[in-house]
This record gives sequence, C-alpha cells and structure tokens, in this order.
Amino acid sequence: MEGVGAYTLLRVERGGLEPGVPGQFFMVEAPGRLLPRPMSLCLAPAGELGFLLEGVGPGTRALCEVEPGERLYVFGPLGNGFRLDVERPLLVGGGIGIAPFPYVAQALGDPPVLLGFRSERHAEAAVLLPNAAVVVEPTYVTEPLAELVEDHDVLACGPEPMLEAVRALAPTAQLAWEAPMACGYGACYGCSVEIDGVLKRLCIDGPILEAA
Amino acid sequence: MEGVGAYTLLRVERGGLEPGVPGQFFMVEAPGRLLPRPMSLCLAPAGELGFLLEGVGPGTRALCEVEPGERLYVFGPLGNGFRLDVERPLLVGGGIGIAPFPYVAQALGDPPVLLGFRSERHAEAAVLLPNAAVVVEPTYVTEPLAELVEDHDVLACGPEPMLEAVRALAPTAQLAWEAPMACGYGACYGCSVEIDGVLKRLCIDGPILEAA
Amino acid sequence: MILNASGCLDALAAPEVARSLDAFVTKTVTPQPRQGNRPVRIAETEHGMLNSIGLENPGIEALVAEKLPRLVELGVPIWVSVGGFAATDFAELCAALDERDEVTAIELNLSCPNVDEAPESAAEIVVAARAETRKPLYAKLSPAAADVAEVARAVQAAGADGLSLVNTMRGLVLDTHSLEPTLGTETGGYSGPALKPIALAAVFRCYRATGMPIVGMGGITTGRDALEFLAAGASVVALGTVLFADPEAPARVQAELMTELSARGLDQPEDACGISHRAAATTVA
Amino acid sequence: MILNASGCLDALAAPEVARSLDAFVTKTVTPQPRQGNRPVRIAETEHGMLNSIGLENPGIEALVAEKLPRLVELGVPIWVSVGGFAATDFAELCAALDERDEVTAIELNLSCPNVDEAPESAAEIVVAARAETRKPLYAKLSPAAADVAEVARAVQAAGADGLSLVNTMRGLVLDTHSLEPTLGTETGGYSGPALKPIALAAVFRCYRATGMPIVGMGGITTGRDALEFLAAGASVVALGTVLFADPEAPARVQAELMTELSARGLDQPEDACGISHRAAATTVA
Ligand SMILES: Cc1cc2nc3c(=O)[nH]c(=O)nc-3n(C[C@H](O)[C@H](O)[C@H](O)COP(=O)(O)OP(=O)(O)OC[C@H]3O[C@@H](n4cnc5c(N)ncnc54)[C@H](O)[C@@H]3O)c2cc1C
Ligand SMILES: Cc1cc2nc3c(=O)[nH]c(=O)nc-3n(C[C@H](O)[C@H](O)[C@H](O)COP(=O)(O)OP(=O)(O)OC[C@H]3O[C@@H](n4cnc5c(N)ncnc54)[C@H](O)[C@@H]3O)c2cc1C
Ligand SMILES: Cc1cc2nc3c(=O)[nH]c(=O)nc-3n(C[C@H](O)[C@H](O)[C@H](O)COP(=O)(O)O)c2cc1C
Ligand SMILES: Cc1cc2nc3c(=O)[nH]c(=O)nc-3n(C[C@H](O)[C@H](O)[C@H](O)COP(=O)(O)O)c2cc1C
Ligand code: FES
Ligand code: FES
Repeated sequence: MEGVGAYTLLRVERGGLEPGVPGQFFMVEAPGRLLPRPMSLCLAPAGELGFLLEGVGPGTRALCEVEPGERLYVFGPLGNGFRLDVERPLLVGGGIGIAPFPYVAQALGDPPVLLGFRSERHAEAAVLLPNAAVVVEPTYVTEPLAELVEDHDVLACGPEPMLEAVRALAPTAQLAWEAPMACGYGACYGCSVEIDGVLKRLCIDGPILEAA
Repeated sequence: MEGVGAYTLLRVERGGLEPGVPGQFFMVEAPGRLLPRPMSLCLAPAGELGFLLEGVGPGTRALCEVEPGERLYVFGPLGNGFRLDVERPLLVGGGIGIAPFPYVAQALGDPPVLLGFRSERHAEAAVLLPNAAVVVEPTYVTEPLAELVEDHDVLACGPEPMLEAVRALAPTAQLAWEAPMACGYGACYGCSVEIDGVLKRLCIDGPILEAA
Repeated sequence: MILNASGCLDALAAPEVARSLDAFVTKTVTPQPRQGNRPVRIAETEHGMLNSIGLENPGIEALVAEKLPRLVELGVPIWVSVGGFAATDFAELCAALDERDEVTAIELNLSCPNVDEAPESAAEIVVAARAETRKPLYAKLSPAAADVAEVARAVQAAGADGLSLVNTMRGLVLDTHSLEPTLGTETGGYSGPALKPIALAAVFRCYRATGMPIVGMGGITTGRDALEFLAAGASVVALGTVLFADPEAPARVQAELMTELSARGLDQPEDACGISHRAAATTVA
Repeated sequence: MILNASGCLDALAAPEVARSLDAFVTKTVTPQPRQGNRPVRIAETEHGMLNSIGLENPGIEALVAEKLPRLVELGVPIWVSVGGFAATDFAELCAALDERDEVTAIELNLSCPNVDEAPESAAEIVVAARAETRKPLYAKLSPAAADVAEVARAVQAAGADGLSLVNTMRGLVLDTHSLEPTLGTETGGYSGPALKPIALAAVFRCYRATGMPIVGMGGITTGRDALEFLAAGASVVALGTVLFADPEAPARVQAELMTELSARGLDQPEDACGISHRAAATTVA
C-alpha cells in the first residue's frame, strides 16, 4: 500500500495469476464486503499485480486500508483489454481512469499520454506516467485532445461524461467503460449495457468498446 | 487478557460503572456479534472490572481474542446478586461457575470454597481462590459437599446438573442459574424460566434463586 | 420521532430507556394472559437474531389495571400493541382501551410468526377494531406476503390510520453441535440488520401505495438507518433488536440522525419523510 | 449434490465453473426473448445483495436451438429454469422441453420479484406444466408467503416432483448520497447470507409438510451452511450469490461439506438429509 496523490496503490503477490492484456481487470475481494470489486491492472512488476484505488465507497475504502500481509482473494484477468495493434496510440485518462495506463504504456513503449484531474492533489498520480501532459480542472482533457486527435489512435479511460466527449472528438477511440459488476465473469447479468441496440455484458464483451 | 488454565481473564477499565453486588453480571459486547453476552463480575480491582471467560461459542471466543486497547461496550451491573447476610457461607463452583466467586470471596472475607473441574488444566483457575478445596472429574463437588453441607449456607454456581445436585443436598442454597439472554435488563423476555409455577425473567429476578 | 419496537423494551423494568423515547410501545397484549413459548426463546444468527417469545403477557385486564397506571408515570406517550387469534379478540382489546385517555394509539399486531393459529384476513381485523375505537390504529404487517402494498391498501380501506412496518420474518437456526433447531419452537421471528433491506422495501412500497403515516422498523441500528426509513416514507422510526445490545440507542440514534439531517440541509426528521420518492415522482409527472 | 442457483452462473461464459457442479441450472427462460430491466441492476447491502436483472434471456427458441447443444458438451446434467406471466407460458415452455433428452429436470420459477405481473396461483401453473411433460418438475418458491409450507403442499398436490427453496425476497437499497433507490427498478431481489435463516426455515417446514425432494438455497457460503440445509431437509443444495465472489465455491463447499460430514461420522451428503427433524420426530412418536 502506498499513497499516490489522492489515490492508493495496492500491490499483491501474483500467485498463479497472469497479468493479462493491458486494459483487462481483476475482481478483488474487498475485506468485509460480500462482493468483490472490479479493478484494472495498473502495474505488473515481476511477481506482483498493482492496482490503483480511489476510495469512493465502502469497498474501495476497505481496500485502501488493507494491511501488509493480509490475504485477498483476487481473480482474473477478465474482460477484453485494449487492442494494442494501433499505429499512433494516445492514452487519455480522467481521474482514476489513469489506472490501466501505466501497464498499457509499458506494452506500447511509452506512447504520448494526456491526463486530466480534478485537483493538484489528484494530479500527483501522474508520477506513474512521467511523460504525460497533465491538465487540472477547470481545464478538461478534451481541450488539448482536440489538437492531437487527428494524428492519433485514442485509448481512453475515465468517467462517463469524459468518454462521451472523447467519443465525439475521436469516433474510432477505444473506450474503457464502467458498470456496477457483481461477478466480472458473465454470471450475473448485472453489468448489461446496450451496445448498438443489443444488450451485452460489459464484463465479458468489454470493458473496452470501440467508440464508433 | 491473560490465560487462567483453560479460561481467559478479561480486564476492562471501569469507566463510570459500579461493580455492584457480588453475583451480579454485566452485558459485554462480543466483537463482531449482534448481541452482548452476560458475564458475572469475577474481580473488581481499583478502576477495573474483571471477567473470567470460557470460549464455548462465537461470542465468548471473540471475547477471548480481544486485543489490549480495544473498546468494548459493557453495561451493568444487572440482576440480583447473592444475599451476603449468611452466617456460615460455603462457595461451590463447577467449571466456569467459579467466575463470580473471587469477587464474592472478597466481600465475605475468604469463606471456604469448594471447586470442581473437568480436567487438571481447567482446575488451574483455582489460583483465583487460593484456599479452595479442588476436585477434578471423575470426582464431583457433591462428594465433599455432602459432608460440609450441614454446617454451611451454600452459594453455588455451575452447570445445571450440578445446581440440581446441590439443591438436592442443600435445600436452602442460593443458586446462580443461566439462560440465554439477549438483553440482560428485562427487555426481551428471552430468559424467562418457570419459578414456583410462575414465569420470571432470570435477568431481573435472578440470576440467583433460592433453592427451596 | 423515535419509538421502541413492540416486545423489545419493558418500560417498567427500564424506565430510563423508556424516557429516552418519544413514545413507548407495549409488548403485544392479548385478551387472556399468556405464558409464551418454552425455552430456548432467542438465538443469534450471523446478521440478526430469532425470537420465539410467543407473546408472553399478563392479559389486557392486568395491563389496564396494573401496568398502565405505572406506565403513565413515565411521562411518555403510551402506544398499546394488541394481538389475538380472531377479529373478535382485537375488537375486545380495542374496546377495553378506547376509554383510556392514557393510551395515545393502538398498534394491531397482525403478523406475529410465533403464534400458529391462522389469523383472519388483516382487513377484517381492522374493521372489527375500528368499530370499537376512535384512537389512532396502526396496522403492523409482516413482509411475508406476496405483496405487502396490497395488504396495506386493504387495511387502509378497512379504516386503519397508519402502518407499522415491519414485523419479523420466519427463520431457523440450528444448534452448532446437534444440528437440531436451537429454539424450543423450532422456527422463530427473524429481526435485526439482515431485515433492513426487506423492511425498507415494505416502507417504500406501502408509502407509495397508501400515503399513510408509517412507523418504520427492521434492523435500525444507526442514525443513517433511521434516515433511510424516513426517506423511504416512514414518519416515525422504531428501534427493536438494537436495544438489546445498546440501551442508550434512542439518544444515540436521535443524535446521529440530526447530524445526518443537518449535513443535508434538513432541519427536522419530518423534512426527510418520503424524499426517496421525489425523483421518481418527477419522472412520472 | 451441488448445483448453481438459477441466474447466478452462465455455463457458456464460465464452462470450468459449470463443470465443477453436479448439475447446471440455466437462467430462467421465458417464451419470448427479454431485455431485462434498465440499469443499475445490482446493489450490495451490508449482509446480502439486491438484483433487478428482470429475467434477461434469449427466449425458449434460442435456448433450445443455440444454447442447449453447447451446454450438453459440458458433460454436466442440465436443468432448465422456466418462467412466465401465465400458466399457459409455463405450459408452452414445458412442452418445448419435454422431448429434449438433454434436459434432466425443469425448474418452475414461480417467484421472481422483478417481474411485476401477478402470477396465477402456484398450483395452477404446476397443473398446466405437469400436463405437458413427464420430466421432473421442481417448483421454485419465494419465502414471501404467509405460509410457504401451504404453498408447498398445494404444488405437491398439483403434481410437482420437488421444490427449489428459496428465491429472493423483495428489498430496497438507497444511494448513499441521493437517498434515492440505487436500482433502476427501485426494489429488487434480496439474496445472500442475510437470507439464510429464512431459507432454512422454508426448507425445514416444507420438508416436514411434504417430504418432497428439495433443492436448498439462500445464502449458502460454506460447507457448514450446506450441511445445515441438508439437515433441515434439502437433498441437494444450490449456490447463488457466493459464486460472484468465489467462482471456485462449488469445489470448496463440497470439500468443506465432506469434512463436516465425516466429523459427524456421516459418509455422504444424503445421510444428513433431514437429520434436524429426528429428535422432533422422536418426541412426537
Ligand atoms: C472494469 C472496471 C475497472 C475498474 N478499475 C478501477 C480501478 O482500477 N481503480 C478504481 O479505484 N476503481 C476502478 N473501478 C471502479 C470501482 O470498481 C468502483 O469504484 C468500486 O466498485 C466502488 O465500490 P465501493 O464499495 O467503494 O463504492 P460503491 O458504494 O459501490 O460506489 C460509490 C459510488 O460510485 C458509484 N459506482 C460504483 N461502482 C460504479 C461503477 N462501476 N460505475 C459507475 N458508478 C459506480 C455508486 O453508484 C456510488 O455512487 C473499475 C470499475 C470497472 C467496472
Ligand atoms: C448471568 C450469567 C452469567 C454468566 N457469566 C459467565 C462468566 O462469567 N463467564 C463465562 O464464560 N460465561 C458466563 N455465562 C455464560 C455465557 O454468557 C455464555 O457462555 C455465552 O453467552 C455463550 O456465547 P457464545 O456465543 O460463546 O456461545 P453460544 O453459541 O451462544 O453457545 C454455545 C453453547 O452454549 C449454550 N449456551 C449458550 N448460552 C447459554 C446459557 N446462558 N445457558 C445455557 N447454555 C447456553 C448454547 O446452546 C450452545 O450449545 C453467564 C451466563 C449468564 C446467564
Ligand atoms: C424479542 C422480540 C420480541 C418481539 N415481540 C413483539 C411483540 O410482542 N409484538 C410485535 O408486534 N412485535 C414484536 N417483535 C417484533 C419487533 O417489534 C420488530 O417488528 C422487529 O423486531 C423488527 O425490528 P428490529 O429489526 O429493529 O428488531 C419482537 C421482536 C423481538 C426481537
Ligand atoms: C443476479 C441474480 C439473478 C437471479 N436470477 C434468477 C433467475 O433468473 N431465476 C430464478 O429462479 N432465480 C434467480 N435468482 C435467485 C437465485 O437463483 C437464488 O434463488 C437466490 O439468489 C438465493 O440464493 P443465494 O442467496 O445463494 O444467492 C437470481 C439471483 C441473483 C442474485
Ligand atoms: S458483472 Fe456479472 S455478468 Fe458482468
Ligand atoms: S435477557 Fe432479555 S428479558 Fe432477560
């Protein structure tokens, strides 16, 4: 556990788990809670899995208080991950949406990164991506993005309004969505979202969807 | 917390609570459980309340594992306690039934004590009453008691079969009974027992009942 | 406004707890005295508890003659909970209480799971009770109904003034060692935190179906819980199981509730009543 | 024998989990495809969870044509859960499944709280279903009934072969900040550990009332829980909510159950069926 600006980095031993494709997620036990929480893989150092957490409710707050040595049940990798066969990648993250990008950046050889945060304190998390361009509210990532979008293949993760704005600018972007998830592996139908008029389970058909 | 043979001694700060009359009990929060557990006051050193615990189920086991510094909600003293205006007291305890007697003995100026335990390990708890005569199964307290009963006023605490046997030998004994209790202060009617053909709540009309 | 849940406090045994309430609700009284069920009568579960007290009570005559005069001295409004096995029982009980000025309201316990005799339909009982008294009548319902909102509508039509929601659900606990039922009656009434979402749903749906005043209860432990019951539609909340572990709960919950309210810019509990429905109502309009 | 609870596992999305079961139960299928309810569809509570999936399913035609052939390849017996809004729906579904040899049993979902249309009485539905199939019919009941044992007797008389106990109860969760219902449908079905004592009581009472084979479920998380359901009268247990947190639960619960059984000198799960009733039976005799 270490603080990264307003966020917390949780590192667990990898055990037998594969880190998977960047953009995939894991279901992480939240101590004292019934259901696990979906968490994007943030870092994959040798023998470990790293998750970046924002304490927004009972589950994430419990995870932010995990003590070293505690055992957590973690399963994954789950979902589809980002397509990495893009020519001119640009990573666009909003707030805790930065979470998957350190691992993505490693796989893509440090592509350009654009990050937006709601405060300077949150923006400290940009240390995880040293080359990133960072904006803080009231500036939004869409402002610098408007100038870069022409020449890039966008991979974005962040709150829904940000993803909608990115989609408007970059119709071919790969967007990482969120939905409340009970299981993360297609068992509960809790995460169904309408995609092109059809209901799909975001946990197995996503969380990355092509904008279009 | 300290081990006393097979039992555990829990000492809590007294706060604003009175220790009450020997034989009264307190409701003690059992960490992680919904309902508190009734516990006889065992020792009342200055500023503290001491309880002797036998870990028999989830509540008492949780209490045996309390860490120093933890806060426990405790309320009491509750119930009626022993009548101490007896001339020739003899304390008779079986197993964890020893619990109220250290505090009783202090109030009565170290009267004679007879204790029975189911093993040598349990019998180590007799250190709490240095002058006690101790028997271990297969010998039962009723064996030595039979010889002493004539000349004494018996105060007894222990498992139901023991209390029944004591009552048979000493019709005027004061017996400390048990019943499952949710509240300990007359609120739930969970502890009702039939006494002389009438239902009474053991928590407020007991736990000490005259044998008769 | 904070009450105790019926059967979860004896005001005469714990007067200082009763005085910390806005009104005291008696344990359910029946026409004749009842011994209640044989022990074991209570059992803890992982997230609640079971009871099978079985309406142990001294009967209406003794209540009126011996207990009411002493209860009045507490200076707290008194609600009497009444129960029985036929509509005539309820009628008799309400008749006996109608002239007692010291009784503020009557709660009709239509739902005790520890009494095996099948009750006549809730509405019939309310009609019979209504005929005997002009005192406020609160119908106490169980969530063990295919549609509790339908029952609520029926008791409203029958003349009830309010609802008390909810009573316990039938549950079972097995002894760790023997695997036999822990309670003497085998099954018993399930109460406590596990019940909260079920109780909240009942309050929410009955409020929408009837708009009646509701005493909300079922697992309330904190001021936040109380706030949720108000938001779902309760105008008053009642504390049950929590009183066993914490006799100081009324004052604590009240204080916590006020903190929750003021954090939301609300002045008093009444301002929170039904606020969970606002957005929904807007959507419908 | 360990099954999944209907709606709590997609065998095609997680074949290795399905293979760890003794039989796989499909999510409830209806005559026509259903989109299910709008999000949010799940919400955690302190001691359980709510869902309002609303029977999202591809319809019976697609199930039989596209899914059944793939399910068969798993090599696990297949139970199909069917649901609808009228007895004729159930009849149609059973007729469509009767000739499919790959279907071991049919579960009649008589109790989904997320579908608002009032179902015809449970017994009528069973009669209609029975007329169309000779496959084993399990009637799945909700504990939200004044007397679930009475419903059990009625479906037995109507021709059911067994019972699945229990389905979810209606519950409500309010959003921490807005205090509005978290679920898109406001209320939803409450499942998980909080339900266990209610579910155990239903199994216990229906076993005594009918002696029918029972699939027990509701909050089972450990082998100890499974043992308790068997002791209360279940012959088979099903895992629901626990599968979300622990896809390895079937093997774990099975292993824990075997340890519990052998600690009691019992050889196999069947030996534990109904043992909670033994002393009671002796007393009666
Ligand atoms: C695929 C995926 C990957 C994720 N990766 C990360 C990550 O790397 N780091 C991280 O901190 N968080 C991540 N999240 C979000 C995280 O799972 C939720 O914040 C967490 O489940 C909230 O649990 P809680 O108990 O703390 O709060 P809750 O009480 O469950 O929620 C707090 C508030 O957030 C809202 N909320 C909760 N979950 C969601 C959701 N999934 N979508 C929209 N609103 C929601 C609730 O309605 C509530 O208002 C991810 C989510 C998904 C679906
Ligand atoms: C007035 C009073 C004073 C007590 N003083 C002490 C004390 O000083 N030290 C101490 O260790 N214990 C004392 N006890 C007993 C103690 O309260 C119980 O052992 C405890 O509540 C059990 O809780 P549990 O969760 O550990 O076990 P549970 O699971 O509740 O019980 C374990 C087993 O014991 C049985 N049981 C539980 N409570 C009782 C009871 N009250 N009577 C009979 N059988 C019961 C259960 O049926 C079960 O078989 C006292 C009880 C009373 C009523
Ligand atoms: C020990 C006990 C006794 C009860 N006795 C009664 C009763 O006599 N009449 C009644 O209407 N409800 C009775 N109830 C139900 C409560 O009034 C209340 O409806 C229920 O416990 C839910 O609230 P809670 O979860 O806060 O306890 C009793 C509950 C308990 C736990
Ligand atoms: C997400 C979810 C979806 C469910 N869908 C169905 C369903 O389609 N049909 C059905 O009969 N029961 C359904 N259920 C109820 C379960 O089968 C089971 O009866 C209930 O969850 C209790 O068991 P549990 O506490 O182990 O989850 C569903 C439950 C959940 C949590
Ligand atoms: S989270 Fe359960 S199906 Fe997607
Ligand atoms: S323990 Fe509650 S009345 Fe005695």
